[in-house]
Amino acid sequence: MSDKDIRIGVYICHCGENIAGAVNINEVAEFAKNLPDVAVVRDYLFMCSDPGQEIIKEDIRKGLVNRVVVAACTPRTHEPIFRRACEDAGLNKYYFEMANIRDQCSWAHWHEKEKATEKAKQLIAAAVAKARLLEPLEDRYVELNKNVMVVGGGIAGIFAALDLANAGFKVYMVEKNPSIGGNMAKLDKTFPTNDCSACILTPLMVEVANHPNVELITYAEVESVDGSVGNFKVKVRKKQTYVDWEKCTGCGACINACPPKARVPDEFNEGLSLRGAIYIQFPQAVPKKAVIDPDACIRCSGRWFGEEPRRTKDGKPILAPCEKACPTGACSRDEPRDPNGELIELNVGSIIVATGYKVMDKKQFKEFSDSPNVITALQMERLITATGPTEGKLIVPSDIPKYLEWKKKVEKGKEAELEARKPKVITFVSCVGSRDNRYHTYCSRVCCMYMLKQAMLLKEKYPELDIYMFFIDVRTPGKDFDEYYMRCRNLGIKIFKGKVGGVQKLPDERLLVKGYDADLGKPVELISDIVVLATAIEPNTDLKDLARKLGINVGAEGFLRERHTKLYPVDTMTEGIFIAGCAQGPKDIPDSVAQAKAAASSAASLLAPGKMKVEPLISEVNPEKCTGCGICVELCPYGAIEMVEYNGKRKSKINETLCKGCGVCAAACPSKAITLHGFTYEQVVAQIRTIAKKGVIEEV
Amino acid sequence: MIEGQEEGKMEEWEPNIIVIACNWCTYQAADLAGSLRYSYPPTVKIVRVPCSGRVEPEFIIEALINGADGVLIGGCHPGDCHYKNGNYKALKRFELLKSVIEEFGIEPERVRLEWISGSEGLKFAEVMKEFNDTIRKLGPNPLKWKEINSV
Amino acid sequence: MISETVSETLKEKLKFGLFLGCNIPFNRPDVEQAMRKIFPALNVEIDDLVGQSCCPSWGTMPSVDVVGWCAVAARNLCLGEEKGIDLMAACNSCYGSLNEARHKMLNNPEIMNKVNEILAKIGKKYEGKAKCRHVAWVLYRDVGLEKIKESIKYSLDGLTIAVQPGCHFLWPSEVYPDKEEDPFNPKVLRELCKALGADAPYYTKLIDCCGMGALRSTNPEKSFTLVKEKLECIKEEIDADLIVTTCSSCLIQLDDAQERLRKEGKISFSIPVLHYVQLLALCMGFDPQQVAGICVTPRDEIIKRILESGKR
Amino acid sequence: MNKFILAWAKDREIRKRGQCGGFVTAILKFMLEENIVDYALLVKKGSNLEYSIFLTSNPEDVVDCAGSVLWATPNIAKFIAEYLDTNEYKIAAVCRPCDARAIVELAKMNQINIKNVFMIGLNCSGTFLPATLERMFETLNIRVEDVEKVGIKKDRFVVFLKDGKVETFPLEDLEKSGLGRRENCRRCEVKIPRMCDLACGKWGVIEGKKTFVEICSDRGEIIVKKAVESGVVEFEYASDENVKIRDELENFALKMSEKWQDYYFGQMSSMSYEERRNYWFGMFERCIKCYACRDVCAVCYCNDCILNPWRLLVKGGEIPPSFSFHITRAVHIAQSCVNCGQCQDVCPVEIPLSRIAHKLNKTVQEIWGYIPGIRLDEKQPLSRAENDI
Amino acid sequence: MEVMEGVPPVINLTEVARTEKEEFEKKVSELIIEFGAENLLACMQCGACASICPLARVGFEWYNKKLIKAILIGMKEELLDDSTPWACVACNRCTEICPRQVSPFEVMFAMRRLMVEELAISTLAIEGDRSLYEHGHAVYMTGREARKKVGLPEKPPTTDSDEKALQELRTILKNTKLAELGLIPME
Repeated sequence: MSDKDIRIGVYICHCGENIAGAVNINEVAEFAKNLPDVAVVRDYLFMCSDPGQEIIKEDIRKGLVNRVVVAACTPRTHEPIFRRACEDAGLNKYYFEMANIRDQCSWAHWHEKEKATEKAKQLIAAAVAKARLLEPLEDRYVELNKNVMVVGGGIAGIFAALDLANAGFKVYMVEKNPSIGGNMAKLDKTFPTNDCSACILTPLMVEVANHPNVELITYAEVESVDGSVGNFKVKVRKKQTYVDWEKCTGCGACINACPPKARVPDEFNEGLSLRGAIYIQFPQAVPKKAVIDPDACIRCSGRWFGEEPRRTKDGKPILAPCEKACPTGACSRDEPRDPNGELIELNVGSIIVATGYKVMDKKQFKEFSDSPNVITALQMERLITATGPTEGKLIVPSDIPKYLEWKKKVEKGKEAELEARKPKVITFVSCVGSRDNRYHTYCSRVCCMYMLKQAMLLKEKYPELDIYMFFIDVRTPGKDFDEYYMRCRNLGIKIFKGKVGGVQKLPDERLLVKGYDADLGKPVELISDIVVLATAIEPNTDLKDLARKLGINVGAEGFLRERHTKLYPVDTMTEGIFIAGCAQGPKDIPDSVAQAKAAASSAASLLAPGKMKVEPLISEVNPEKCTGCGICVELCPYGAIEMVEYNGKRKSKINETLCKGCGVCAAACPSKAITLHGFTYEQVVAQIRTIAKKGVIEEV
Repeated sequence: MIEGQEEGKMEEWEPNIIVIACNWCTYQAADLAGSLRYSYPPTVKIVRVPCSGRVEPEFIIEALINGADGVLIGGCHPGDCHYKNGNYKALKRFELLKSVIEEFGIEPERVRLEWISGSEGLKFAEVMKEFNDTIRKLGPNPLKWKEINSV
Repeated sequence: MISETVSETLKEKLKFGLFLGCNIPFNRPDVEQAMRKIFPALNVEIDDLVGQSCCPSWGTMPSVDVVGWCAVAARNLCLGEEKGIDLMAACNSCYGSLNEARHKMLNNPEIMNKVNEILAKIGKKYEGKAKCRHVAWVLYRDVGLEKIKESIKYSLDGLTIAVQPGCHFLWPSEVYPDKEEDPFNPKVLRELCKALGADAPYYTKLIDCCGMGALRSTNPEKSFTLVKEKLECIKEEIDADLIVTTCSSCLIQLDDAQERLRKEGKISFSIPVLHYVQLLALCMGFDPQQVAGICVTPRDEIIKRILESGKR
Repeated sequence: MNKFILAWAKDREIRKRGQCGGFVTAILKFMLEENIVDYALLVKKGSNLEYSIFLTSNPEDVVDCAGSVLWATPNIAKFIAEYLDTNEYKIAAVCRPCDARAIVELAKMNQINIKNVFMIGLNCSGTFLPATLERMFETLNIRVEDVEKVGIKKDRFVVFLKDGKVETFPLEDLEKSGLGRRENCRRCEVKIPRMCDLACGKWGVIEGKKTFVEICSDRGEIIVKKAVESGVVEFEYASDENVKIRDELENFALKMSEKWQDYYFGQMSSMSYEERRNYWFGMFERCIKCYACRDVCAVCYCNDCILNPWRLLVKGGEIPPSFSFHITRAVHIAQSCVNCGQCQDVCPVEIPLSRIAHKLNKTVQEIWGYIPGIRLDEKQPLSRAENDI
Repeated sequence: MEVMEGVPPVINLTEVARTEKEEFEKKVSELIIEFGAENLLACMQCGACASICPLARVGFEWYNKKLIKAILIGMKEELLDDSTPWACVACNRCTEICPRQVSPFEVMFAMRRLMVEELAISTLAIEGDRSLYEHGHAVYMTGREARKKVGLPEKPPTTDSDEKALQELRTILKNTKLAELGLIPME
């Protein structure tokens, strides 16, 4: 028997039938009664219910118990509830331990009732064994830095930043592109209201850029993140723009000067057109500044930054065309520029990750042919929008080069006839890469709606167009969405339940589409001028890297994983880091905005008090036992351990605001001088021994 | 001993398996397996630790010495550790421990390290079944037998 | 009178225009006779609506032109409207066609106008007041179950009835003046049968189509597979003593097809089929020859049983 | 300065007393005299087969300790870590390879401040336990009193008698009959202690009383230079021939170790799991839990060892202790074991502890490529944080 | 009239669209809407109508759901050749349950009307109309004996016994599409 006065209360939950249906509660209760130091054993239908908690509180108040073991469901969801109950009744809440006899026992062994009962006994015995060794702990507080970093300047990032900035928090918005705006800036209209994307987005871009509490750091990426909630130390690398942004006015003179040889596919137009090596991301860019793409630049003056210009025979320097064109000298190549850009260090209390998504390239889908007239939906978006490569004129994509030539002539005041072909038939194909085990098993969620939107916009503008849409099934959940679908049907757009399995090029660049109509149960064929693939929304390529830097999780599908699908949808496993928008999973604009605002408010409510309660389940060094070998120092993932002088000797010491309680140090310490509170060596070993001995608790 | 008798005895014998699971992945996977009603042998009992990096070789030694027939450490997949890289550290300790027990004549198959993420409920159940089969084939923990015999 | 509410109808003596349709007067005149017997006895005045025509039935004008359909229907409705009374039909098709036409006219002024343009040529105008009521609803709602119970001389104690309300008794519920509380679990006909002392239990295929009408004329084989399913359900689930319908089409289909299926060896049972008005007339003691004299599936035994053991 | 030199003491007396020209003695004396170090740590021969660890600040004492003693197995590293505050004093220590490796390991663990430990390493092809040596003399019909010193020359055990005679015997034959070098020495895989500042020995010396010195560190070079400048030491650069011979001898010794490793480890590996259990548990049943193996271990350093009875793992008063005693100890030392053989030497019940520790360490070497005690800047695998799998 | 069991093995939508555009004045869907199925386009092919359709149950090819789909695609020729709409019992259960208020029944009947207009029906289908015109009754049997047997006058008080009323009815019919189409001889 232990010397201390330990009175353990064991509370067994039936969880309705969930536990009682497989575990013989009476037998388990009888067993528990005979465990050492157990003073009270009770069972109840729902231990977590109010009356259930009251049973525990009553026993504590009456002094019957001073350690609580609840045998119920998983501590991952219910430990906090019961801890609070203990606290309410006046017991240190760390005198609580849980045995998981539902999720890990009754449910898993539903058809082996006897064995489930046996296992439940052992699990309870292990919990009791641990409970005997529990120690009272006090919550601690950490000071919080009230700045927030928002990673990603798309619609989600913008809203998160604005909400926080308006609430008085300083926000650093880090965007990897030269301009904020994200994918939404590429869209023509937005469902379900069909309002112009630019019209609703650009004012917000300006607002966030001009907000006194927001600091934009565009063309920049997160390099490293250290520290933890309340005290993140972030290094952001601002990429080299090769243009002096202080001087650049965004006039665009340089863009036209950039020679044709230096043209590369324009990312903003999804590769439908070309841009120069020096470019402004798009006309409405914020900040509207030019950057030079060093990979695309052909150094046409034979000069790079910091190099002496070559000179003409009469000694005049030969300048690069962009340099020459720039009215403010922002493009000057006189000074050398560090290709690595600039490293900016930020101290923030919280981080919101809203890095968005990318759409799958059509290249991987060989079955839909390599024709330029098979395009992704995002390309279609660029094709129909007035800011797109064709100024919204609908022509087949294979004729865009013709269009651009024609436009050049017209701009130069020449007369010319545009010979581009206008499509008569457009086919939409859904679930390209989504709901497909070869690519992504998830549904990309917005494709049905944006396909309907594009079809609707097209049909309204060009009623003579024949539009065919192939869906595995149409998913238009929620308010206003099915009504939108209805509108589309009423426009006479032909909708098929069934997937397109093949698109074959015809000699005249038109496309033979092979689909299936589940309604008639027949294969169908048609000739289409354009085929639009609703390619899947997928995580950005570098999302995993970013997640690793941030120490947050990525799901099997590659998106950032939220702490809990239902209850903590914008939280991550790392406290203080929140997620919003498509980085978390495919979603539409309203959902992204809602999530962004949720993330902002989560960050705000976390930081507003200025300090935060932290569970004391962290490690502590016993300096008497510590031999100062320092293994722990290097192993600590949070740099929380340092060597300090103690009685003239070097000993390790843990910084409790940095420690997250992983226990790596405790495990590594050869003399076990480090204790991880809540999971001490003695506690874990007591559990292990008890289970190893099949429920027999060994006296120590 | 007559062969048949031994076999009969073996049939009655059920392995005793301890899983030391990290709170963020494998423990969650076990919960998920339960909530999806994937069944696995009830011989498996889980001890929760915050991170696989918390697992000390002594935990495994204690489990084996005190009679567990198999010990499985469950952690997050490489790169997914909630504590950045505790799982890598766990792996090293585990490899060392495994070679030690092997040298002393305890079948290394009695200890196993698995990366099971929180969403892999099915994998959890499958790994448990497989591990249970492995242990069943190996038979009772010889340490336990030795101790009992020596009494 | 043309009524909007029950309470209104109670104020005065009940009066309806007896809309016969085609099947009843030419094919099953015993149903007509039954109505002519029971209603006066129940103190309901009936008007012959002299000059009435086909409703028009589904295969005729409804299949050609909506306005034409409505015009023919409107002329029939006018016959009642002119006298300030509603029509009353014992044929579901008539009930459906007339009410659906009325519904179209009331909801589409364009149709109404076109119809009245046509009607004007014969000096008529339909204002949309008169409608067609179903005999079953008149009996249930206007006459009332109590009065029916009082009026019968023979009770059906111990008999099990399979009811067949028929499609146009139920849907589209939107167009009908009277509505079952739950058209998918209709009660009116069951209540009416119970008022006669019989048991009228639910069975699975109670609301299913009998397969009459266009289906039977287009493809009798397929039509009979449908009715066979229904008959078998009646036999197996409730082993009914008789089938009671409120539709002349259903009456003919269930009665005719049964005999035919039996001859072809596809079924081995025989369940007499009656229109509800016929059953009521029998219970009220009218001459079976007159009110239930025409059938293919024999009724003698059941009539005998009613008259011998049902006397109150 | 060239890495390889042949050096000797200038002082005649020292040259005479020292084994190979008295270089080591001269250097140590010089360092004390010049106050480069506070203490010199060396081994002093006693009468017959006795010896002691000798710590002195007096330069004159050094000369008394001249000459190598092959039956001396001092636990130099442990001695330094345990009794000397290397943050306070500067020490020059004479070490065999295993001592030096242990010092390096302990330095990584912050138990020795290696900045203050100047290591003069001695090449080593093995040592003898005094008891074994006694039995060997008995077998070989040699009186202990007549023995001046013993040595190993390639595959021969050499006995120098006081009367000036030299007798040699085949080492392998002796060892096969259970005599010869300590078991760990037979398996030893580091013959030249290059982790020291100076690695000294007679290998590669063709003629005359000279010491072949490999200068392994900058400070080693400085000391030698100073000693030469001060006229304490004289030297010549080693010729290619010298170096070649030394390499050959080292390789020969390593080959011999390889053979012994194959022999011992092969034996262990060839056992089935059951045989291993029976073997080791049989051994462990003898254990009287005297803790000598732990106490003597050169790479153990905890203040409060978890094998202490109050640390929960091992029950007090239980003999033999639970196997977890041995398994835990093995886990704790496996990555750092330098195969010094101390544990096995001290075990009163003769459990071949060093054999299993060394074998386990070989596994660590295989998995992580980590050889303990070689490079100061290379952390032990379990102390490294990088994400390598 | 033969019931056409089946649809072409592959439906060539381009050909269907071309035929619809080039060979007909109006789209089938437009016609069907004109003929009374106003909510045709709202159909989302959920199939509820087919689940309770007697025609689908007994194996007709172009039951309500499929008929609507074919119309939406623009198939016309295939549909005109088929008799399914004429088998519709007009039970209207589909109308009751259609979530989009398409009234598949109305589509069926609009299809009948289209077929009538295209004269793509057999003479049998117009027998009813002829009878209606001639007697005022679609179903007209002499049946006098039966009426007498049950004690009723030989002729019911309908157009059958009322020449003036019959003439009224004929006047009405002459002013409908029935006359325009010339389906039946009218004096």
